[in-house]
Amino acid sequence: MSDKTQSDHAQGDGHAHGELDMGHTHVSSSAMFMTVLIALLFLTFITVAVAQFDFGSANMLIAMGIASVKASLVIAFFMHLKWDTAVNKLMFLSSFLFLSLLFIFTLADQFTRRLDHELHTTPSEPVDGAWVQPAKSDGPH
Amino acid sequence: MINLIQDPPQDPPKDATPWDGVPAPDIDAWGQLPVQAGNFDHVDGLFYFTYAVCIVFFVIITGVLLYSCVAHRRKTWDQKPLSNVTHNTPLEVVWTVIPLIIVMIMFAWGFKGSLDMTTVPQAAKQNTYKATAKQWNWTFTYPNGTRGYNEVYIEIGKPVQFMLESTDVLHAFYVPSMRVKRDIVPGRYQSVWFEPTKLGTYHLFCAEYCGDDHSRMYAKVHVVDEATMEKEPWNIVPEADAPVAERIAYGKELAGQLCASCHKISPTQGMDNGPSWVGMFTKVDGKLVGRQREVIEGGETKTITTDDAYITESIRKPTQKIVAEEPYRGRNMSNFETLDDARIACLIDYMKSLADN
Amino acid sequence: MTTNTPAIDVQKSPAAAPRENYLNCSKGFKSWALTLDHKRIGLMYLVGVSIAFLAGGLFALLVRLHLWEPEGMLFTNIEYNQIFTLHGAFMVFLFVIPAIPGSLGNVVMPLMVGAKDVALPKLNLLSFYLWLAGAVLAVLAIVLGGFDTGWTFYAPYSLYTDRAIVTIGMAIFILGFSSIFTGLNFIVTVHKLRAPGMTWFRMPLFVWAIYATAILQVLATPVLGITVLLVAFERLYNIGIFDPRLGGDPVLFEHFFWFYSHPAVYIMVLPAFGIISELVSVHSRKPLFGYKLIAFSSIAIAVISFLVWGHHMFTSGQSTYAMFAFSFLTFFVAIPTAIKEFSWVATVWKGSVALNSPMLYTLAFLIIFAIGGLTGVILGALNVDLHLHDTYFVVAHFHYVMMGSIALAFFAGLHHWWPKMFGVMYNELQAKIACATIFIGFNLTFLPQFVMGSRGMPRRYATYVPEYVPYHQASTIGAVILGAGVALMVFYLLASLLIRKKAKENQWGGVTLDWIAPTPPPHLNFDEEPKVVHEVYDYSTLDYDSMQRDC
Amino acid sequence: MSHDDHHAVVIPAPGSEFVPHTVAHHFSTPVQEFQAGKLGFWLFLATEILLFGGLFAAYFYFHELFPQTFRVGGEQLDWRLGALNTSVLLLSSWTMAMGVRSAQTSQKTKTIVYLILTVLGAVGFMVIKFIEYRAKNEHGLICFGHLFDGYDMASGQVSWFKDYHGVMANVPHGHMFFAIYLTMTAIHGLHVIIGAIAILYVLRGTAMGRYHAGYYLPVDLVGLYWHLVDLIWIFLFPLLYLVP
Repeated sequence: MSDKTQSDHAQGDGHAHGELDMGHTHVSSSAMFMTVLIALLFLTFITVAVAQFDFGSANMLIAMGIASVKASLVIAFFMHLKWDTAVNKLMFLSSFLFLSLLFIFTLADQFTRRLDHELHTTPSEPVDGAWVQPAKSDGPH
Repeated sequence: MINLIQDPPQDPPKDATPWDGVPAPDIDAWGQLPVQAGNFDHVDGLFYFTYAVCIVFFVIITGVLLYSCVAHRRKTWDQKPLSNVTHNTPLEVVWTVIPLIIVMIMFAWGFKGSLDMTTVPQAAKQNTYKATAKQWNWTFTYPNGTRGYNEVYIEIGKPVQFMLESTDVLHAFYVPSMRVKRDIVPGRYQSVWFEPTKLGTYHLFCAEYCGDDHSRMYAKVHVVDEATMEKEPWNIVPEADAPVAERIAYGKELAGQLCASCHKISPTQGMDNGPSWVGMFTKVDGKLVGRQREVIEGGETKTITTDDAYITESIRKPTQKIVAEEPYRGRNMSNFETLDDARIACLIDYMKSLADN
Repeated sequence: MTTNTPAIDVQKSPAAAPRENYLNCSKGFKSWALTLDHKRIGLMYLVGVSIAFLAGGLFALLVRLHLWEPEGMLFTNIEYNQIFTLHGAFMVFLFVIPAIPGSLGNVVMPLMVGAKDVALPKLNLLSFYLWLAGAVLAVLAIVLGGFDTGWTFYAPYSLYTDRAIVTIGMAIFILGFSSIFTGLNFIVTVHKLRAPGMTWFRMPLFVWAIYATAILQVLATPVLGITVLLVAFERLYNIGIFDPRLGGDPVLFEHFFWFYSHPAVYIMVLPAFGIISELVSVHSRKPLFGYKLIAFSSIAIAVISFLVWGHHMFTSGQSTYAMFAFSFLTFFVAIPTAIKEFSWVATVWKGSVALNSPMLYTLAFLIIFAIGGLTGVILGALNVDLHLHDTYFVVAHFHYVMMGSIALAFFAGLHHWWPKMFGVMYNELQAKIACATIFIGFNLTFLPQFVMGSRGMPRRYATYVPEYVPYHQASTIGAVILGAGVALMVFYLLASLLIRKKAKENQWGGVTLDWIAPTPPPHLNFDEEPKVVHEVYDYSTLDYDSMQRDC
Repeated sequence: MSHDDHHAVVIPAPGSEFVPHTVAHHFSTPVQEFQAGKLGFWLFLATEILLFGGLFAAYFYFHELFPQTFRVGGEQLDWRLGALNTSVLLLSSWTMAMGVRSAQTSQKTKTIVYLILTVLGAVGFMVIKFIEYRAKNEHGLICFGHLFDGYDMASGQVSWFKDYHGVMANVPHGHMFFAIYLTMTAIHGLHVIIGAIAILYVLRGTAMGRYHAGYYLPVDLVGLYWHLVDLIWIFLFPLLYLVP
């Protein structure tokens, strides 16, 4: 926590001075912001460049990897989470944890159905045949 | 087969229930489940085991609770508690670990059972039926390709697999006496298997909510012996040369099974989701005249006269000519491509017979 | 724990003029409609959810009466489908989810942590008005043709049916955000507005429960939001991700829906646990048994509840591997839940048990929840569930949890904090009669449904096979008794507001901050900021005079 | 409310061009108020993540189910425009960060300039998006004119998916990719617009001198929101334009 931050608030807020060290405010240098911006643009260039070649199934991993790096740059520096309070970090990052739960279980079901068919040898080709027309109207019956 | 023939036509529609003539299944000794008519005994086993465990825990909990409510009740308004104990580690460990062990047993038992129920054995694969669910009836295709509607005959002691397909929304294939249930997901096949072990007729319910007539989407499961199977009772359709009364009776029966959930198939029977059959044909000095209809075909509206060809087409390709008349306009009937000529002929005869009254 | 506040109160003579409190500090419609006072917002919620509850209950009665005869007594199938959907949707989205956090949570939780208000009062008011907007839209949807999909809105039926699905979808979307903002607000309040000395482990368990609930509300509800949004889009421009005709997968809808709606079950039940924890302790005048274990089990339940949604889909054709995982994890939820139940019983043990109306409602909860929880274990077993899924057994099970447990806990809390909220007492005798009636009526309604269900009666049936007649009729009779009990309760609670029999300063002898605060609390809750010096539920600090002194 | 200002803490303005800020009645210190606001907003951002999470889950689900459709569909999008949009958004994210910084350090004019630049970034982004949408419309991949015409029984296709050049002819459910593309980008675009409006709001406040070193919470929060919008696009870009 830089002294500058302290002084920033000392004027506004005397009696709660002790709590100021909870890092709720951090003034980063313009130079740092500029560096992050350049890094982000560079990574954008990389991800586009890489996409010109086909690495098969690795494509997704590579692209998501680069995107995650970019995302963490934005979160850590632009969004100041690096200097934010522990609870804010916890709250925000936990959303990714629960997101991963949604992904893992939903996709696990989808991805394991193929194995499932091997297990039960249930054909999985779609049913042909007529359908009931969906009702477009949202009005009275 | 459903015996609508005996129902006098003036009966209100609801009196003709799909489950007419199906006996209530016997209930087992413990009074909770229908008597097992299939091979999945482990369901009953685990059910009653869990049930017993639950009762034991329930008695303990409520026993202690009610005892202390009486024994330790507050007699003076400022009475202090007998003890101020706030925790007891051994006790807490015990009542964490013991339930954990019990539920793990239940899990293993249950998962093993479910594998058994979802893994179809060879014998059942050789005896595969197809059950097609649509709002709100069942079509069963037998291994030999013949079809039956809203009831199915299976042979005792012979494992059977049902390939389940839905042509509209979610349904579920549920035979309580066999302990089998499986949702039918449109767009892909599901399958269930079981081995009928007890002669008789059983309920087949649709257990996944599927719209207006969900509660009447019902079929009978007849478990019969080999001799009866060979007669193919589901496939007896009066031929063209059969006496017309018999054909009309069969047509009415079939209409009750397949059509009444949307059409008025007689002045007193059927829903009004689709055009009524009443007045489809009228008698003009002894000759049958078909009703004039406004229909939309490929965008443009035209007028046609109801005749056998039009009816057959509307049954097999309902989307070809859509009735323009409100409120039926824009409502589409699910098709019955698979309905064979003999059955359609009987239906048409029945429709024509409506002109008499 | 005590503060220096009551010390001052003791000096006050009972004859003093009525103290200014949050009810009489300002008058007029605007002072309520635009209030930022968490207690007033809580009361507005209370009125709203009560009306929703009575409406939902009315629909329930209609359903039960219709099922008196196997061919149905009152409605056509189409009407019946709408009635049971209305019952489900109203009860779940308008009553059970917002009820306890919105009303009691709003009134009591800030008091318990010793805050002047919730952290974000404007957001608090906004979430109430969002709830109101959602309710209005839901009613509008009925006018626009109703909805007949069941409260689960399963695709593809919800995509094809010719009803006001988009409207009710938007209603649920808005209600979702009301719920999110409430939860968000409570999390911030618990983190930032605790009184000095109010450490995490001095927080009453109701606060812990509300906190765990809030986490669920914030993290699960957005997925429901996007799900109903996608259903609306499907109906508007056929995205196709849920529509099998377009290559979509209805099972994906079920995954999305239950990712929210299973945690939602705990959004509903955790606050109920919190209330019961409070009441068991206060009315046994005994510190809660295994305080920390209960606190942690709340959080444990909150987290595990995200891992078990697939147990609603055992028959839906998800892969066997998913079923394995979901069933395994499902049994784990049973453990923290069991721990709570045992701890409550252990708290009553050797306590000084006051058999007053809040405690009777609590006991009713403990018994009914035991049944509801245990039958849940039966349903957790995979092969048994394949038989019981979508039957009345499931219906009975979740009514034992949702109606029997949550609503009863809500009633218990209502009776417990009624004197605190209004400074008046209701008629104890009538309260006890009502409680008994509700308990009997409830069990008579739903015990037969267990039998029906295991015998194969599917749910959502407008007409049924005649062999189930006796169970349906018993159930209907029970429902009428239950309705009578609720009616009596509504009567004497409202009557108490007219009779205005003064409540005691500390009616039940609680020692948490909500009872330290004056009754009814002033606009800023405490005459001066409380300082917490004692452990939670330390009844040696109970100030007995305050139990005798009129408020 | 009226009679509780006895407890109000007032933060003096650092200069004549600023106005002082009064801490809300139920907070005892400005730090408490600041952190309550911050925590609340982080939680709100968490809900936004999960809201979009549903869409991303759907994307992966069907990417697994119809890889061909997604590959061919992805080729129909112009990755140059996508990359350009990404850069625009990253730049505006930077200007936003700088804007917050200037607010933290009570530099009124700089704040205003940076905020205006950010809004311009938002506008630029939407313009490019519009160009993309128009191209899709011309190729009949998303016919906005027929968007709400529903499902066409005869062709078994949705009526907004005409595919004039038959590019998706030989992949299953060709419309699926564009449905997901449209839904994701549209919802993201909506967030861009909301973000822009929010920025305009704090811009007004800044012009009135409300925000300074002592109190800049609203600027900070709007900044966080804008970075989230950027964050989501960082994932949308490769998923829609590059990976398939």
